[in-house]
Amino acid sequence: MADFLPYIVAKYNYWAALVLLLIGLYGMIAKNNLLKKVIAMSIFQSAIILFYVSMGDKKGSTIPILLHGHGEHGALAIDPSQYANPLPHVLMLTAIVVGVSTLGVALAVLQKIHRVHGTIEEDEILESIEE
Amino acid sequence: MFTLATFIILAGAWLLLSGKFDAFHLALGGISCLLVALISQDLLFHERKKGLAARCGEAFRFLPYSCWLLYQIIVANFHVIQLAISPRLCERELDPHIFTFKTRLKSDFAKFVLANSITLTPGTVTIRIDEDVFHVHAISRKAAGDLETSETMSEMERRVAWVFEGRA
Amino acid sequence: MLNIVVMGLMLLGLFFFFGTSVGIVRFPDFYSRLHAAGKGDTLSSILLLAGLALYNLHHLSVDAILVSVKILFIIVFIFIASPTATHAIMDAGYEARVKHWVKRKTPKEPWPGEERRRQERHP
Amino acid sequence: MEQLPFLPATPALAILVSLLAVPCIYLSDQRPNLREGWTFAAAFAKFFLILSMAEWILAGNTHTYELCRILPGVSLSFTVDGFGMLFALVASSLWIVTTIYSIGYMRGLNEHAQTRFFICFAVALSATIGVAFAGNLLTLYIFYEILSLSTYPLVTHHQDEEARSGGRKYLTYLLSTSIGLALPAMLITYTLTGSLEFTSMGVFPADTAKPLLTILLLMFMFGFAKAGLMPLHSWLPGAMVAPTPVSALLHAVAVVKVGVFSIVRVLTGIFGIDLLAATSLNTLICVIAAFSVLVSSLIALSQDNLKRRLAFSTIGQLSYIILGAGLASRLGVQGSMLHIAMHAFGKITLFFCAGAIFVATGKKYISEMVGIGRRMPVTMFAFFVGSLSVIGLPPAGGLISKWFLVLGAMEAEMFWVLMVYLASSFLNAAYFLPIVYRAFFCSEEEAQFERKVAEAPLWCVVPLVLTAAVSVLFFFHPQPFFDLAVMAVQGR
Amino acid sequence: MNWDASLLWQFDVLIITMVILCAVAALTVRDLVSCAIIGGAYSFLMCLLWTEMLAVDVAFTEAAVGAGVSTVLLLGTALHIKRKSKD
Amino acid sequence: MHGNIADSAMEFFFILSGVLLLLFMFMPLYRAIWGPTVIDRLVGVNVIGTKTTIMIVLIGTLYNRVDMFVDIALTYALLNFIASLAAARFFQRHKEVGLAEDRAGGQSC
Amino acid sequence: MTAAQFPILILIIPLLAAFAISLFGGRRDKLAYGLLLAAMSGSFYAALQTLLLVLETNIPIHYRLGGWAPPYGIELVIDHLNAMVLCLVSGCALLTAIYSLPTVRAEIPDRIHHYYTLYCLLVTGLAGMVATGDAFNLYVLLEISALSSYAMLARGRGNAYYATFKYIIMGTIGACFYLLGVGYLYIKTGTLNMADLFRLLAEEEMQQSITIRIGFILIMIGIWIKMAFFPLHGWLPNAYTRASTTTSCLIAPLMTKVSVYIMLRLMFSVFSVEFVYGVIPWHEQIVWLASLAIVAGSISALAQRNLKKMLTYIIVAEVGYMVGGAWLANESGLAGTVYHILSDALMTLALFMAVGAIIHKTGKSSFAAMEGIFRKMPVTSAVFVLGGFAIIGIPPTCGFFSKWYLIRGGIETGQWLFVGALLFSSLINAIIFFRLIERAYFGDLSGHGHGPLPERDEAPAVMLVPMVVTAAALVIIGLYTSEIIGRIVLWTIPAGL
Amino acid sequence: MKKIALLITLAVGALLILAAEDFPRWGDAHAPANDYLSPYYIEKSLEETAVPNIVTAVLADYRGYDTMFETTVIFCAGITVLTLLRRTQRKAPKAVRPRPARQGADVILQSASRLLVPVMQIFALYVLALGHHSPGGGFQAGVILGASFILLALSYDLKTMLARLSENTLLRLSALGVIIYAGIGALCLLLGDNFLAYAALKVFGFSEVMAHSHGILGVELGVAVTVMAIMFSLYVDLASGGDLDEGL
Repeated sequence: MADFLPYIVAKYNYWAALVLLLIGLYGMIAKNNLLKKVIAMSIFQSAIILFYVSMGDKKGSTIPILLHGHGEHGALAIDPSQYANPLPHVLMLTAIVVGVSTLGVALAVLQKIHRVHGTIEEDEILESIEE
Repeated sequence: MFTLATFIILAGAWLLLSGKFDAFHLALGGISCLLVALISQDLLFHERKKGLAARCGEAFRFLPYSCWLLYQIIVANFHVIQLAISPRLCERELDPHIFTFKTRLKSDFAKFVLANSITLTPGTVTIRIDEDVFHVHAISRKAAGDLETSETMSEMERRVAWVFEGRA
Repeated sequence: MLNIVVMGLMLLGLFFFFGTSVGIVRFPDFYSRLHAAGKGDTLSSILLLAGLALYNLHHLSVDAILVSVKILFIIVFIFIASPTATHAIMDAGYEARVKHWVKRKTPKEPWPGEERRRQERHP
Repeated sequence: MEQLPFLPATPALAILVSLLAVPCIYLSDQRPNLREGWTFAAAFAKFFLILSMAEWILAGNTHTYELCRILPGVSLSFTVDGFGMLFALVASSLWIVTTIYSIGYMRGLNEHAQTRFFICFAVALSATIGVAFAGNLLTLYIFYEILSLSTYPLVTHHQDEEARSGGRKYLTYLLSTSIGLALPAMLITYTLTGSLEFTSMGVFPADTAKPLLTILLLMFMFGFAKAGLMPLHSWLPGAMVAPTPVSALLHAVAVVKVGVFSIVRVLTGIFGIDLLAATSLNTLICVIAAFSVLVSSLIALSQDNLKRRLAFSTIGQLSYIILGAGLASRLGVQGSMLHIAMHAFGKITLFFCAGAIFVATGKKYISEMVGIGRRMPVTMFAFFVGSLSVIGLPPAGGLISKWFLVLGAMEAEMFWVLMVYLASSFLNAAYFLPIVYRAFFCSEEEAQFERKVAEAPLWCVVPLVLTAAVSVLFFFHPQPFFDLAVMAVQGR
Repeated sequence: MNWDASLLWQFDVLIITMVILCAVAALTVRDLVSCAIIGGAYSFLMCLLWTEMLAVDVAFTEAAVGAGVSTVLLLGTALHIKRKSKD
Repeated sequence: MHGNIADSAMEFFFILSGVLLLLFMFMPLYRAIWGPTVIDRLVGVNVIGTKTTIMIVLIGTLYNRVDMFVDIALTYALLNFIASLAAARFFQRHKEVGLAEDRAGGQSC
Repeated sequence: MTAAQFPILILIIPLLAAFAISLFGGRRDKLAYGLLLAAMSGSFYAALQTLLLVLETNIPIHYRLGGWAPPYGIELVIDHLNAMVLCLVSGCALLTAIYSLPTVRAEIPDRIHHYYTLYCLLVTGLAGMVATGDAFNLYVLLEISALSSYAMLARGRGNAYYATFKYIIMGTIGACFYLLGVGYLYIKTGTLNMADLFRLLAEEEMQQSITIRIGFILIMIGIWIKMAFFPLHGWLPNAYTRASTTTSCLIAPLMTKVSVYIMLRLMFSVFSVEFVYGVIPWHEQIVWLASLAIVAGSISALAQRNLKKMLTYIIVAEVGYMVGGAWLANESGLAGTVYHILSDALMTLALFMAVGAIIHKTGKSSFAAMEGIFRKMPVTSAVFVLGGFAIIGIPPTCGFFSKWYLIRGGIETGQWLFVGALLFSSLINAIIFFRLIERAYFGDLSGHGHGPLPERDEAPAVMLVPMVVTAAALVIIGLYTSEIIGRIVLWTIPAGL
Repeated sequence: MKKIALLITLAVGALLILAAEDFPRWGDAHAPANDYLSPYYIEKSLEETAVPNIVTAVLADYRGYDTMFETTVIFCAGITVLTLLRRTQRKAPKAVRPRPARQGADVILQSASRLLVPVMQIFALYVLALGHHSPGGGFQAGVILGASFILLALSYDLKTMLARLSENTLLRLSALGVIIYAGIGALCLLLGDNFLAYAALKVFGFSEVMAHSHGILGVELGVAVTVMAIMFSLYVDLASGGDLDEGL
């Protein structure tokens, strides 16, 4: 138990991402309403973004924008451990953009579904398809 | 003309925002401001009847008004907080209701300022403006104050009128 | 000294925010909640931001001043946007004829939408 | 393995020549004479190409031509040896005859889709020669599959429900066995040995586990279901719905013979006679084949439809060939090779006769053919010769091959096989001779035919006379085929 | 036990709690418009979390997208569909 | 990161006020999640949005890089009310805010 | 610009063409079509040149984007496998592009230029996925191809929307799983470059790391969802069935095949042979699953009465072939998988094109459409037959040879279940196709209810030419199997297998 | 279904929990993720690209290829939504009932947005231009610009807004943005360097470092234009259901 507690606590960022991920996954599979699925999809994606972002965090560092005052061309040595890891941020910017795009497309398809079937409940759509 | 004014205002905003005064960034700023001024020149100065000088006057008169407004806000806020925190007071004074009054302000912008001021002043919120009629929701009789009671112009409206129409 | 002013401003802001929050929870209907939200929120934001802007000035430099000015910008925008949003929400509620809490002891004059709605509910 | 003194690509050309005829035939769709001219041209060209190699082969050589590497380690290659040459000669010569016959048959019955018929025929013959000259198992398999597919439209030619279901059955049996059994067997062989070449020693190392060999053997034997071994035979009678030239092709020349040819090739070239004998797997082969021989003969006795009776007879005769190879003795293998040729000529004669009867009278059933010999004496005489050949009586070629089979059985000291041969010959006689008897020797009153019924068109009669004659000829002069068979056994 | 990996772990814990509450609420509320609105709150809080984890650019993007676009898109879609959800 | 005692005291104060802000945020959050009508939720979310702006500046101060964080806060201040506005527009078309059903939904979570 | 720039041209030409089409294509359909053709030809030419370059030197081409050295910047890596798949992608895209005009005009009433824009983007995405040497870049391109395929699928006949929506959900789950897996790798190694990952993951410590294993599992699950591997295939049939003709001709052959390629790529250029087959001890089970996929896909295909739906289930089965082959853990199986990527893409293309032409002319997609189609459309039905033969695995079409290698692989490892499943599905395919061929060629003539024989009404030449080319390719590639295997496929077999 | 979903979720959860123990400590500066590639970026980005914002430098230069496709993703989404929703025949019944017309009712909103929109736009451009030095960049700028148009469309109505910025303009702008991006890349190609290698831009008289810096700026501009156009076009299409007459 003494080992267990730090194990739980020290990675709370990871647990948070995990919980959100699972909520999103569950929602995407289990929810009957298609808009709910879309929202669950956003949650799922943001959980992954959270995971990446927390990966790039460094204790005692600052944001990955170099402090001014080095002169234009960085005459002073820059201590890498002083800045957070920029790479996950870059990746996640892309992931957010992809998320928004997917959201837009999913919503457009959703509207089309509603136009055709008159509903966005999955079971009702399935019924109307079978008829 | 108005585009130029817009440009100048925007340029001011740009300078404050960017905080970089080397040629490259200034040039970028110039281009940006020009662009926005061209896109949105009809937005910032919607009503073209008034001249620029009048506008400047308004801006100067607006400063004391905003100080007064801040004071009003703080005073009135205490009232709402009291209502929120003390159950007894809440029981006694809380009396939401809606009332209407007719404004004499002419320009849209003045109406907007008045409406926002009313909203900012705690206890009253502008619901809508139908032509000249303000629909206001007040949380208590006290909060409604002279907006509801005054026959001609409430104090706030008078001050707004002073700012925008130069009347006392 | 500066720090104390900052602390004062921020504490005041926190206090207002607390009041706002309590109001949001406690007030009986949506209109009055919106009152709490619209005002307390704006004021507390202004106070808190003002505190932070001031604190930022304590290493005085051009950059710091510019940053404080930016925070002032934020204040201005909140000043414009918050009441507008409040108004928009209130208007929406009014348009949607959200039920309006009326003090039971002293029935006042019906509010404009009341009559119409009653007719719709009980034709 | 020297090269042919002229044109090394001759085997490939022999295969290609009928494929080249396909577009020509297709394009002369509207002009029947030209179309059949092309077919003839192709048939003769093919025959002479093959014949041109015959001498070289008879001189004791084999010729190998590698067309391309189809997979690393396995190439598309053609080997001409005695066995292949024997089979190719039979097939290509019979194509000429069959073409003549089918012109008469198709025109006589005014069949539809004749162009398709001739195209498919040409492709099927290509594939047959391909199988005959296949230098390795993969090449053989490829042509085997092409043959299955190209004969399918022939079986379904009539396009009515019966033909379609016959065609379905045909394909189901052939494809499912070839894909489901032969292909994996081939792959297992390749995986085990790394080679698919036919060699007289076989490709399997001597220490291969016997159960594995047994399984492989069974897979190969039943995988080439064209041979019609007994549990997998029922496509053959089903395929009788096809027009008679097709049946002749199916049952005498191309299809079924390709089946047995493949099996014999696998037994001799992949397993190797010595290995079979050493592991006494040949007994297994013999048992299966013998069972097939006897049962099919018995069934044939009870068939009234002439073509079905011929079909069951074919099943039995094919099993003879496998039985001969399964004896794992040199004479036995020689006999089975010869029997491929002899039976081909005999059986095709019989089929031609059946077809001629159908063209002339429209009769299919034996019970309706009483007294037909008086109306169609030439046909029925050819029929008689054909039956003699199939039964194995002089003066027809069938005797020669059966003789070698019997010798082989004795050489292998498997006397029960001898008994099987004898018993089945009696059965053969029992189901063929009554037809002949009733055709000629019934009383005038019993005859069921009108006076006006006469011989079938000349296009039909000439071929069957030809094949019957050849059958007889082989009895007196079997030497070329005999030499080829001897070389096939020894040369490798 | 040195488990305050982040400088502001206190913030973290509170924000994470709220984020998870929002996520659950967004998926359980039956009114789809409410869904969209709670989704907005979710994105605000998420942005806060990222700011706090030093990912300013990510937070910036999320701020712009979450506040300016995605909620509006959801609401715009809600205009064209039935508002009530079964679950 | 911070040198003198006054600074660390301020840091503590800022952290404390941040924590308090976040704690108080639970109340609007309560409205946002359980709030009986949609508009109540909107009110809650609006407040959360404003406070997020402040939190961002606060975090910036704590990290000593306000100049970088203030842009985000500015964005928030500018964009925050678009969502409220959109929702308000929404209710101008769809007159009901879904009182009855919504309450059931609220209880389910 | 020198020859070294060809790899990027494969991607850039369709990308720029997409924008050009969206800008200028609105005025005239023909212009959009012309731009599309030009772009696809350019891309194909570049791909061909790249392939030749690779074949000439036999060393992979590394193209540094932005001029940055690999672990820091993104690079394109073109080796034998890549180059082949790139040729395949751009070749199929070119053929489909030529083929597209009549059906697109008939099925997509308005804004054809937008459709073509999406077409170009999809091709860009697929080619980019194939060419990239960076694990995260792969994700971005995956999303491009996914988004454009959502759009193209949704513009199908009838209501494709629900099927598309399901595809969006599944696709997003797949992509996110992939992303998460890449995150797991990144957290342990700190790099995203595939070659670099390969180097780092070879270390003993990494091989034992549970994070890496779980990352691998996540990536695989993600890709399997994308390629519709058996238990995760639910989205595919409906989505593809309802798609418009050109869409299905483009997506059906390429999408799953590129996913399979990516699986191979990740298995062997990011992880190693030892890791994939040694550390993760499940390859046998995966082969069983693949066998199940094959059987289930074939049986479902047998049960269909709609031509396109039947083909989609065949795709599901074919995916089982390839996944199974890849996990057989031997050279033959892997060679079979690689070769099957090529042959399956071509045969699916041929079949979808033929079916598309039939639907275009008859308006029906049920089996009834095939009745007597040979008289009506001889060339089309010939192409259909050839494609069917390839799927069944009849020599000398290329389908036979890929199956040959796959079965050999199964025999070598003793995976008899897989061998059985392959043979079983060949038989089922034979039944399926001969059932259709019978209808097409040997429709019942015994004469009940048949009017006069249908007139010859062949699809336009624009559609016929690509069809015939594809069908010819099936045979030609079959005949050149040895060349392809020896010069391309065997190069792709990783060392240590 | 729910049970299956729960099962799948739990299985995935278990899988992910398994890995947790193996992770490096959170915030560990010497975790491989933080120790391998990122120091290079942190140390070299200023030197090689003159961009203090490392995220921007990596985004638009080191991994510029990613970002190009990210922009393409956005473009693709815009085209997708447009092609799915937008109707050509206006005969179809209206998807949205018209908003009740209330004369002068929107004074407050309109005045507020008139005040805010220009500021938002200039702020967006500031974010774009100063993306090198502070957080932000093309994407954020684009979204804010798009949001400003959305705000206008909300407070006035869609038709008014589309009169200012028509749907065809939007489409052209969105393609233009990506063309700017890919065009800069292709320009580098034409100038004889690799695709997107901004160093080739030094022929215009910059130093190599500044060539990178300006290349990044140009690229970000392209991103902003596309994102702006697409964000607004997404709103237009989704809110009006493709009719382009009645929005939210």
